[in-house]
Amino acid sequence: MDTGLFRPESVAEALALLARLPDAKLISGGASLVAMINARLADPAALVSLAGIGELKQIAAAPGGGFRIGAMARHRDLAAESRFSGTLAVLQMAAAQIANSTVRNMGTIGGAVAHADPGLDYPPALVAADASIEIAAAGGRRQVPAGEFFVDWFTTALQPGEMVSAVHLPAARPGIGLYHKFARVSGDYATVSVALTLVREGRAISTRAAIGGCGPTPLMVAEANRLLSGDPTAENLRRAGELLQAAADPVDDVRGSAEYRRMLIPRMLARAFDEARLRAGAAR
Amino acid sequence: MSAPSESVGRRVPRLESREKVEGRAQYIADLYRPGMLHGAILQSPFPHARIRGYDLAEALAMPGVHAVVTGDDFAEPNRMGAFIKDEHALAKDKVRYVGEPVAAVAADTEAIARAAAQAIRVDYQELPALLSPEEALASPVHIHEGVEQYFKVFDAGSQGNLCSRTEFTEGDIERGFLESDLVFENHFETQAQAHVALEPCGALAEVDPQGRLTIWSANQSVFRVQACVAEALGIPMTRIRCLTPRIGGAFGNKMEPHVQPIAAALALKAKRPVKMILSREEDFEMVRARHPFRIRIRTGVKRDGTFVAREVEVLLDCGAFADDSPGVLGFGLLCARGPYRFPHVRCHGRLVYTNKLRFGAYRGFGNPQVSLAGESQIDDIAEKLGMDPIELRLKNILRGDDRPLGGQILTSNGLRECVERVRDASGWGKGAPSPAAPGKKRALGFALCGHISGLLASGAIVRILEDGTVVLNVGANDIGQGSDTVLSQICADALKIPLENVAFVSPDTDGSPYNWGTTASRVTFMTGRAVVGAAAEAEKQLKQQASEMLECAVEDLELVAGGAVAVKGVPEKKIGFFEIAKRSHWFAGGPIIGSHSWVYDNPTVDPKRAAAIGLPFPRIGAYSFSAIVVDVEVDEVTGAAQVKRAWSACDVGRAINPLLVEGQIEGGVVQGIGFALIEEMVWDGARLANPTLMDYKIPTTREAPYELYPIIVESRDAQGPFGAKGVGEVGLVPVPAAIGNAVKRATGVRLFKLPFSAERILRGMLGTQQ
Amino acid sequence: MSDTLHVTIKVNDRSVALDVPLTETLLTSLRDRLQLTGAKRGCNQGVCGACTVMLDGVAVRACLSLTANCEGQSVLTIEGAGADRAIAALQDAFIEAGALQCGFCTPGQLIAARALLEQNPDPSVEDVQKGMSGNLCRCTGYNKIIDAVRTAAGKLQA
Amino acid sequence: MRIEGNFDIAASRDAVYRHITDPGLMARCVPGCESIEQVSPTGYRAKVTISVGGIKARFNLVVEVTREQPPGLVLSQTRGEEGSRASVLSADNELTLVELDPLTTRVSYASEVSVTGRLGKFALGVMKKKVGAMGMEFADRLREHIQTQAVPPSQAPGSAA
Repeated sequence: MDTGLFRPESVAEALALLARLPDAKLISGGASLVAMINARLADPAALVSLAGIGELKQIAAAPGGGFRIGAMARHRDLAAESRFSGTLAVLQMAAAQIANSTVRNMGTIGGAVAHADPGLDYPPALVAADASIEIAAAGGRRQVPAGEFFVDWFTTALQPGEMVSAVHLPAARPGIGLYHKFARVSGDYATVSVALTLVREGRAISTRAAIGGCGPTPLMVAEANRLLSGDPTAENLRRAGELLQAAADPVDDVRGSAEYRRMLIPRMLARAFDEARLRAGAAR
Repeated sequence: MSAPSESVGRRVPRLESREKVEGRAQYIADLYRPGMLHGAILQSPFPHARIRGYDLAEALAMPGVHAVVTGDDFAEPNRMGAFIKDEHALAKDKVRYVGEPVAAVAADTEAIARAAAQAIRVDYQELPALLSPEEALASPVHIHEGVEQYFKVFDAGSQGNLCSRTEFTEGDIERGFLESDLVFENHFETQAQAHVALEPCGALAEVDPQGRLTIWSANQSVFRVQACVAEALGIPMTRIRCLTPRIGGAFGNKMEPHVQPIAAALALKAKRPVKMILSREEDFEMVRARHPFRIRIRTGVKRDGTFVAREVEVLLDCGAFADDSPGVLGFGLLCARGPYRFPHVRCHGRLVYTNKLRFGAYRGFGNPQVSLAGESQIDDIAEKLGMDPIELRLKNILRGDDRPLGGQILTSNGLRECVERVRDASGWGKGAPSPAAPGKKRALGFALCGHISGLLASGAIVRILEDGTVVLNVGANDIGQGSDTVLSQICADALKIPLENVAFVSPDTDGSPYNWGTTASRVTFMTGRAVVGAAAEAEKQLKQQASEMLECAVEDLELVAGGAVAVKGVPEKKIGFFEIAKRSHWFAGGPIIGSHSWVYDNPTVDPKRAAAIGLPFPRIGAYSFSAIVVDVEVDEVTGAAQVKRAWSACDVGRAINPLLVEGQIEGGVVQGIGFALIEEMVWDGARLANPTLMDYKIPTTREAPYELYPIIVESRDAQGPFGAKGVGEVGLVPVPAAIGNAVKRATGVRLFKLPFSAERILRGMLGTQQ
Repeated sequence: MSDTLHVTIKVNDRSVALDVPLTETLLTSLRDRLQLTGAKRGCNQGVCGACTVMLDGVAVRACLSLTANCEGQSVLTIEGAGADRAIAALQDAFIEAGALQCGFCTPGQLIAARALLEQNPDPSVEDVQKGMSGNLCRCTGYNKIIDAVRTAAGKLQA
Repeated sequence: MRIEGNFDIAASRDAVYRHITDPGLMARCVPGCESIEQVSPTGYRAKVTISVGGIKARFNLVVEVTREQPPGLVLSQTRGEEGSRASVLSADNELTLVELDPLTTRVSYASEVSVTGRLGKFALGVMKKKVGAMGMEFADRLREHIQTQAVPPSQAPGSAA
């Protein structure tokens, strides 16, 4: 019997099912998968529901600081997560801007990152937060930095038979995390989004900026982060924007032309950075 | 005359509210019949191709499939069309756009029907696709061969890919421009907008043992459905009965047929009831949409701001079938002058077939497009003349017995009051209303319009039941706007009875008096007046009975509140409807049935004042007016514009139900905001690129201004029921222009192309506008 | 597609057993199998909100929920919501405020509003705009809906 | 959607022309192509799988060469559908060869692609990127094959794939 809906109670059990049923799909919140099924873009013969796996539901503070977010954590829970202080606020802000309240009740972070739609809000936020994705495989678990997890349009580092079991956030650092999203209407996929973490280190700052909606994966450029760190000048900010702009590979679609998306990158970066620096009390 | 029973003017919640909030209102998809099958369509993958043949074997062999229909099931002369008979129920011989229904299946379940439709093989021979009016006008390839021979209800001037052409002239346009001190010329472009009624289209058809059809469907007129199905199937109207469930919004896309004739053909073939509900994607791809306009507008004025001459030329994309398009062209041109004094006018345009889905009626019917051009240009003229845009308009608007384009008589005109009310309410001219947030620019914008509410025919029947209560029977569909309630209020007041004593009959082509349809803001005005007439007829019969019962002259009697006839000045000498009904039903005179019907007969064009060529509707009028001020904020980083506040004043003659009038104004304004800022159907080559609600966006609670103030102006039109005129469209029409004017005042950027997307505004601000 | 799954769910406090294909949505089961047509199919993609129902006390999209995946859960639809104090107050407020026109989106609006009031008994205008941005209405322009939700909130608080 | 591009190959125009008209080689150069068989002097039948993320679509395609001007130009039409007929694909293609010098040829390709049905409703922007990437992959493989003369076209396995 290799069709139907399976309800494993442990990650190990889920992985065993995936091994036995190569055509099975995992279902967590369903928000992405069922929409694909309704659009006839997916027609799974078997589904493995993660709903019964307790381990996947917790958002637990990690011993060394930071958090382990189970893959089944709902957008709603992350949007309401008050423990995400300092730089980690970027994730809470991103979660709060996904779709709408009803869909946030359904969707899970694991489902979203595995779906890897370039318009999603989590990927840039996770990259900016320097999060890593915990992948469970038959051989054991491994953590992949968010920046490496997202590989291409709708494509991740997940191999067949593997699943996302959790998202790990590093310890919150004093400073600011913010997520600016621009979309045609509330709840639409981002035309362009900016995820930013800004850490205050005495008089200096250290910044990580990731751009969403402008390529197959979240856009982050080390040199841009460097330019936005220390004691950045207006010129640094301008050059950082240009670097990200140059690195972008946006689509041309109904949410905006590729050229418009490129135009927005430095503009939205500047607004986000200025706001973060101001709130960090490090305004020049 | 405000008796306690008075309903007119009261904020009565819609009569069917309870069933709607309890989820018990039945829409087309909610209907089930014994033995009912489910239907599904196969859509064309090509924009233009000959159909060489079909292979139905695989589909017919699938278990659960009961019937398949194709274009072969529809005989050649059986074409539909409100203005030009050019459309079969299913593609016949040819497909003319991507998504056109080519074949349909009836099966036990929707899933089987959809799978079977996919299994139908069609042998296509591709033809060149013509995707723009310019391309189509230049091409030797014809989307309809022999359009010249199609039956038409007016002088369309059809030729090749030219579907129709219309022209209005008044005065001497050339002289007008010579007499002008300044002449302004601009080009505007508008996009295709999808109706996105929340309810997708659908139909349920059933055949009785005598072979007579009953059709329920998502529609704006049971009579149009009946007429079109009769045309499509080539059977007499008497063989078809059309009914309506509740309608989940329409805005024009349910006025003309969609799948009703297809469902009917399947039901006839399967001899079982067939329900066919379109998916949202199919609804986007094959029903209809708002016309893209290309507009050239030229206006001549005196230095003191006096308007002298206006020429407007439009080019409309018709899509593959005429549908209501000739009407949209004609009406758009009729409105293109605007409600202004212009001694010299020429408004002309062409409607061109293309290989896209048909464009058709959409709230505003061409007026929002031409108003964008006219009202934007007037703001630029005011700027050039150094005048306040509202002052410039007040100097030139129609007043007193001025005539609109065409020269027909205005029976009421509250335009000036509309302008003054929104000007004063918004604090116009008193500096920035509220400061722009950092990184934003903010300004007010203004526009106005006139729009008709009288055309075609309506009837009403008022019956006094045995117990003296009343049944009101009109053929008008309530599509959500609230006409069941408004017409019942009119009836109650005309007979001075409580609203609870009026029962409203759901439209039924077997029993309801004719009604063209719920469209063009016409129901309150047209059908409302029929109701007043029918009530008056019933009143006459009531008084005749009463005069015999009270032994006094009819002239000495009057209706008194509460459903009684009394001797004038002697209220206690009265006799109730119940007593009268008893007598009329059992003893003398016969049951009281008042009926009235009329057709709007005020000529569109007075030949002594204006000339018209290719006039699709010779009798149309009864003008409503509106003016709007919007408070718009533009984001300097992204270019995104947001309407923060809006004041919309509409001259509705008389608000029969202010609560519902407000609903029409508020809903219209927000739909206009979507049209102005967000919504656009985009084609990728020949196929619609965004036929889903994921990719096609409409305003949510976050894009609609909560501070939206509807202002009701009552000019009391002598022709309307209790002075009422239409309100369905006037709220929407001026919105895009007002927003464009606000964006201009906030940023200095004048945009000539809708929608005013964030991208276009930002490019404008950065001076990189293409 | 032929083989079905046996599922037992609670719908409006009534336990129902269904045999459904793996990929059948809760919306289809409610409408086509149980004739509970209050939840509407407006887009089948989770965008319009007309199919919003409560699943184990949380507002969800019935069109994005697989019936087979709801085993043992309880569903509340507008048909079963009459007894709910908040829904009753919202229904009255919607009627009085003229917060419905065609009514197609109304059941979804009411369920979404109830969910909102559960989390925020006294929402500001902006709270309602945020909380209900996932329920499209093409008729009203929304402000009468916002007023109705806040009026109901006030009545429920009193 | 329109995709276009060009690339240079270090080979004579005649050689390049010979290769691009060799179904066997095309089978190996077109990304996702499982097989190409010649069914008439100007007609070919091909099976091509397009996959985006988790979505896989296997198309049965018919390619009709509508105009051939050796050694400079090939115009063709591609028509086809998924086995399930859930998507229909049509493409009008233009391939031109320009001799830059006797041993270098510039290959330019342009294709107007239209997909209707289920894939036609899926992320248009991403599909454009996908098809564009397939064009580049095709260029790389073709260049590699020709420049390394991997297999003499005569011995190409044709529809063996």
